[in-house]
Amino acid sequence: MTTSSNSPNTSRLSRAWNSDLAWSFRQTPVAMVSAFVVSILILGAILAPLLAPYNPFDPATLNLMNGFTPPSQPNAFTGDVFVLGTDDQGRDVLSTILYGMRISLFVGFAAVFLAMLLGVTLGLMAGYIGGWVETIIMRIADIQLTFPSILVAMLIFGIAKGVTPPEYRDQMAIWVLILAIGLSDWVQFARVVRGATLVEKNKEYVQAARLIGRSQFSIMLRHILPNVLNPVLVIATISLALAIIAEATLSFLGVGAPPTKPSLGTLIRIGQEFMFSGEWWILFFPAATLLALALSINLLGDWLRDALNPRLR
Amino acid sequence: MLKQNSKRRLTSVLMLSAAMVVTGFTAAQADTLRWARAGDSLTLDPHAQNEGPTHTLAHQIYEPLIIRDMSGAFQAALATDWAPKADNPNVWVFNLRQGVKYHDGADFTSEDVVFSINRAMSENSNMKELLSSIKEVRAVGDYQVEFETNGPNPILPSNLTNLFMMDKGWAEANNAVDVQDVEGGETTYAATNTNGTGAYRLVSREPDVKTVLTINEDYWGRNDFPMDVTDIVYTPIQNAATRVAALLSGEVDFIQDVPVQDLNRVSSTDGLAVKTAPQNRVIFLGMNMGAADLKNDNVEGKNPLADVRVRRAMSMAINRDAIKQVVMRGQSQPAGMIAPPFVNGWTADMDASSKTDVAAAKALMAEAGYADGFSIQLDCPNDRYINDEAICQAAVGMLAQIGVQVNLDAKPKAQHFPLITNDQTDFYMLGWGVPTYDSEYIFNFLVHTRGSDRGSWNGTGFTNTDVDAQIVSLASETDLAKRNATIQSIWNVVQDEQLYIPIHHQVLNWGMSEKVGTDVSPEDDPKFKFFTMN
Amino acid sequence: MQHPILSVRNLVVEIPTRHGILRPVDQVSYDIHAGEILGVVGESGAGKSMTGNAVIGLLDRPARITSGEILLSGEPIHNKRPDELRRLRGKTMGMIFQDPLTSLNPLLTVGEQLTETIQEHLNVSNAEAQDRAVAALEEVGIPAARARINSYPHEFSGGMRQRVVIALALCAEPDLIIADEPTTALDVSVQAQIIALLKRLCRERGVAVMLVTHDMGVIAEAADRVAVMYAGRLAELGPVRDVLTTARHPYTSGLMASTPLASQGQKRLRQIPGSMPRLGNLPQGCAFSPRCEFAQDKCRANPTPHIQDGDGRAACWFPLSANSEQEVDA
Amino acid sequence: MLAYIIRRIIQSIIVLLAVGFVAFAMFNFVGDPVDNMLGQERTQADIERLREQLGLDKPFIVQYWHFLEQAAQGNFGLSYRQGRPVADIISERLPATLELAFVSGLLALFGGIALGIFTAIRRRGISANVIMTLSLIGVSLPTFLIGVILIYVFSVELGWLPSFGRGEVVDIGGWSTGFLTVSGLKAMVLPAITLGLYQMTLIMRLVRTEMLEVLRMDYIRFARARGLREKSINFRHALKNTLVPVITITGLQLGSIIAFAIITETVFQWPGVGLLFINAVQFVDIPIMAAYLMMISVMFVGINLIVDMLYFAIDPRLRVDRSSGGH
Repeated sequence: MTTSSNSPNTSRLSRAWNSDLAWSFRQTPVAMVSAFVVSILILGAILAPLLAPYNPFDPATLNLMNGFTPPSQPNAFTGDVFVLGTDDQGRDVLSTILYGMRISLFVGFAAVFLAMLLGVTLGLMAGYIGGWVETIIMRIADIQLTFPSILVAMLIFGIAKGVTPPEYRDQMAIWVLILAIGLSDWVQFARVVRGATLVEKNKEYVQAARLIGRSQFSIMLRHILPNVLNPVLVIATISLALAIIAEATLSFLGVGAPPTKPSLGTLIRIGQEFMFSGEWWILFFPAATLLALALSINLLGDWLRDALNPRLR
Repeated sequence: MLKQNSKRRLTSVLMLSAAMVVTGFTAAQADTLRWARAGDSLTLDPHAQNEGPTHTLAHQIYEPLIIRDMSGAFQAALATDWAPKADNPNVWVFNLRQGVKYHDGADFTSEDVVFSINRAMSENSNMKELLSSIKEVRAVGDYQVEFETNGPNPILPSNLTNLFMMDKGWAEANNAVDVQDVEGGETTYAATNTNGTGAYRLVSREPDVKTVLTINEDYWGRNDFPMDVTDIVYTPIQNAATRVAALLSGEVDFIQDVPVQDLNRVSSTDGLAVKTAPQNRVIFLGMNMGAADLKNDNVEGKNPLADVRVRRAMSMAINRDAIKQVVMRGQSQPAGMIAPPFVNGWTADMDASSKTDVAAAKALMAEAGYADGFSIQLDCPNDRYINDEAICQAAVGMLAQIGVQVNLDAKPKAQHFPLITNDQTDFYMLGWGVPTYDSEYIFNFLVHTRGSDRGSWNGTGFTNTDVDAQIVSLASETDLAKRNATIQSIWNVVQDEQLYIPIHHQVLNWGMSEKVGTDVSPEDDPKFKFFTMN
Repeated sequence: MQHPILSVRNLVVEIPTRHGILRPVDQVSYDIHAGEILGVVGESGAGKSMTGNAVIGLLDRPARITSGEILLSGEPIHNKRPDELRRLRGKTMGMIFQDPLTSLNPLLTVGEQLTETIQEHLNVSNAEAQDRAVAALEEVGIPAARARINSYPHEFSGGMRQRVVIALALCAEPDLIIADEPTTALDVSVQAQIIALLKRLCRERGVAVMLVTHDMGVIAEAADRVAVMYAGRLAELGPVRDVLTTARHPYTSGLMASTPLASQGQKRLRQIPGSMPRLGNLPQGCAFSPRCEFAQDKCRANPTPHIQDGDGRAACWFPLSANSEQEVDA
Repeated sequence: MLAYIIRRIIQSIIVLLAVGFVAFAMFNFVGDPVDNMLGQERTQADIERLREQLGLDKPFIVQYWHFLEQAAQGNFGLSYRQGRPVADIISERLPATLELAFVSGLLALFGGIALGIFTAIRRRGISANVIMTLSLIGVSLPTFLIGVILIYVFSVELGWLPSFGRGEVVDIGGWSTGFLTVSGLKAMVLPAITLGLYQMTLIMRLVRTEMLEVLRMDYIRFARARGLREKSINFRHALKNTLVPVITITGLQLGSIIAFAIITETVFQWPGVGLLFINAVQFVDIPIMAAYLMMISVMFVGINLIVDMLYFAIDPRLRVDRSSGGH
């Protein structure tokens, strides 16, 4: 071993760089391109306030007369030019996409996080504790699976809308989306984690940890959890793409983000109304962004699944 | 019942497939009109629902005493002439058309009129509000009827244009005397079967799917109207894009509710045309000025909308021309009052009174003590009016210019309208059509203090006993000049108080194959006997 | 003269990896004759199974044969096209895997699995295939074979399953059987039965058997000759009696010493210090040199010569013998 | 076995009751049906009267109980919107949805399994990788957009296929079918693709993963070692084992086709129960909504049960385990 790689600073980095995962990554152009696209888009979303030429969420800055400006052409009335054109409200499409992506990604990440939290916790409990805990959890999972996610989301949306005080309704939509998508998605995490836990818990090291008197919680956390993370990571990636699409689908059914603070899905829902009328950019750019985002995440998930599964290599 | 249904369906299928064989799939037979609009008729019972698409379908099958033609003018239908009785202003006399037969062959007589009006006035009828002034309907011989009202009612004829005549004998024979009651426990015969005097008879109907009509060869007006359309296939298509696609691809010949953004596409497509006319409907925003404090604003302890200067400033912030240009693609008529131009009481001056002046609006806001603005929630439907949600969104941006921060809550009409009638909204969008073509109708619902029988749609909390008295007096005032003066004085109050923020009058757009010839009726109700087909 | 059933000559199997090319099988040569059981022994990772897989043509990619020859009854098969090789599998050479439960398709009855194999290789009618399948099961000692032919694998016990696996490997009457750890997954009592069965079949049918195992006890019990593998190379090759009693390679000797069965005479088991090097990290000279108590500079510098059948038993610069210590020189 | 089925049925009933409970809690928030049922000219008194008549003034739990009482007698009430018995309306609309779901399901199942096998066997081939990537596009765009794009391309621009409706249907004993007319079949194409694409992708990927997993199994190696043909290995040995886990997920996927039909039916004006439901939501037609949700639950529970039975039929191990396991 060289001395440089032993110094604590570089060793972790270089170990990460030299790890099998990173190696497989460097060997897979699709993964690299996807990761590049995803990072660009996520970065664009995070930095939207800095990057976007306008703030489409601030109604005071909008000029309705700028509506339907084609990309990179001056508006007939105001003479303003927008790189990707404007939508029906005169919002800059580029800015709206950047800000909309923030919402879509936030909903996606938060929903997946919620699903993961629920699924991993319940899956660990079901697998490790077993008995009636397992029965109840897995029964609930079955019930959840029997009910189509889209209807679950609509039900949750309906109820949440009713119980939230009107002054919070504006922000509510996003949280309800997260809740709805997250709640309809936890089952697959729970199933995978339970399965893996059942395998792991009979292994020697877990038995040993139990013998030396570690608490159940710490055994689950320290010993079993790291071993089930790989499949969880893969499911999480795919779920992220699904969640972003689910948000778009729900917005078509009128239970998505509000049009004043549109997500990518809401933008597409609005944009498709202008499909026949020639204002293609209102639909095209958000749809292309969504496609790029979801496709890249899916491709990354595919690669991750293959790369993390040593038997497949 | 089931057997009968399926039999009828089978017949229609056979008939249609015969037609298909002759004509092929896309090229329609010259006289079959394939018609699509967003919604379907709710019921075939002509008195059960007072609602546009329901009336439109009923107009093809049934007839009232008087109809409005495609330009909105009165035209004799089952009545040939009508006038108030010379010696008694409380009585209208209608002479009936003779020799008219129902689809089943029965004769149309004064007995049917009495039956139909009484049926429409019965408990379960949805039309009874229009007839509330009627005391009694009497048959005078076989072909004359007298309507006695509680007081003089100069506008009675305009209340009868959607009141369809049913055959008494048919209704009695089929246990359909009572109007279909939504909670009645059983569906009535008249809700799924028809027997009218109209130009078309029902062939088959699957609600929300397809309704097929065919020409009534025995129609009394067979030679008075073009009647080029011999068969009608009516399909509701909710999704706007799909509806337009159906027209563009030649699968339908005639659609109502063309989205404004697609007008160009339709009119520039070979063989298609768009026809446009102002609609009898005005779109406006209502403000709850009556509440002591608003529910969803950031001003504590007082109601900014109670100050007329704030209401005026908000109206001045709205750029109606921009909404027309961009949101409506030119397909609207900016409004200065909440009466469509067809309505008695409308004046060009008042309708042009809306001015956009952000600077002046800001000054007014400052004068009222809201230089920094305030925040408020706007409730808006998203499935009721043309581009309703987009209009609200545009208003949000415009009001932001004068410091009014608006949270937009757009929702389906089923959730939106109860907010207005239950006093649960501070700021809302509403559209209003005036079937009677008279201001009284507007005042009754939108201006009169909210009470048990008037002001049910007045969500502004506005109350003024003088105005209320004036509104009530309109119902019985027979001196038209005096009545019109009262109407003007009421309008003056409405305008001065800036009771509502008028946005625009809707414009109707019908998309159709070039072979279809028709005017666009301001009520959005095509009557196909007037249509020509080339 | 009669060709050996299997003849492996200088076989090299390589796996390209990002760390370079690995050689899990390096210049391995041996013969197996009809009716003979060759035990192939070594630690896991020594290349035993890989050799077996290479012979039968089931190397998992990216592993591949890069040089050397494999002759089946004198005919080269290492360069045959996949389809030709497939025809040979089952028909002239069969293979038995370690775990009898996972070796059998759980969704097909043993009869279905037997008849499909028989019909793949022998041109017989359904009825005859059925009869042969029953006969195959009977031959491996399944009681009531005709009744059990419609049973699913999970309905058999572990030992019975392995008998079914053997019946499957033998049902098309091959000349060579590669048995890859056939007893490892079984109970000790069953192990002996399976070994006895293999020996019997080998003798009665004259089949050549390559018995891959890490268990010296099994070797001692079953094999006629034994090949010891270490880090992909052949360490020692010879008749089982000789190798067990007088190991020439220090590794073989160490292996014996660490096995209970073979070290009965000794007071306690000895361990070989250290562990087998990873293939990507082989020492320069003799692969065993870092662990070898007799290693000299020569061992560390020069790779050992590769052994062939018949010419020298051990790949070692300083083979052990009765007087081996004297050979150490300066 | 019988005990197992009975247990499942009891569980299903609990699920149904729970679904109904949640559904009725929700109806209060969808809107007020009364407003739609009365015209523009209604008075406050009319509203009160109708609310009372419909029982809407009672707490939802009472409404739910009333619904259950009636439903137990096979009476789902009258649709607020159409004034006809809910059971009639749903049975009229159901064939459209079931036919669409059937065709989409077949498409998803056979397309998914075929492509899944192909991409698993040719794991390293270019065409398989292209298919894998393309398939992701199917799940990377929302269904409604795919539908609208299909309409735009195939109806508006090319004029090949109808954009809405079912075409001509033929009534056979109360079941209206679009399978017997050319226009009915043509009308089926775009909605079926729209609805089936997403599920097909999921099934394809699932089959591929499972198949790759199975192809690494010892019994596949053993089958190879016995010289069986690749065809027999892939289709006789690998596919059957692949299908065991695939069936569970696929069953549920096919079930969600009926739910996702809501979107497809809206886009294509397909006169099925999904469109009926969306109409009902807009109109707050509570009897229709309640019946629809109940029907979907029953269907799902039924599909689940069938899937379990299939599992049973396909995997001999379970037969023994379950019957001897004393469940």
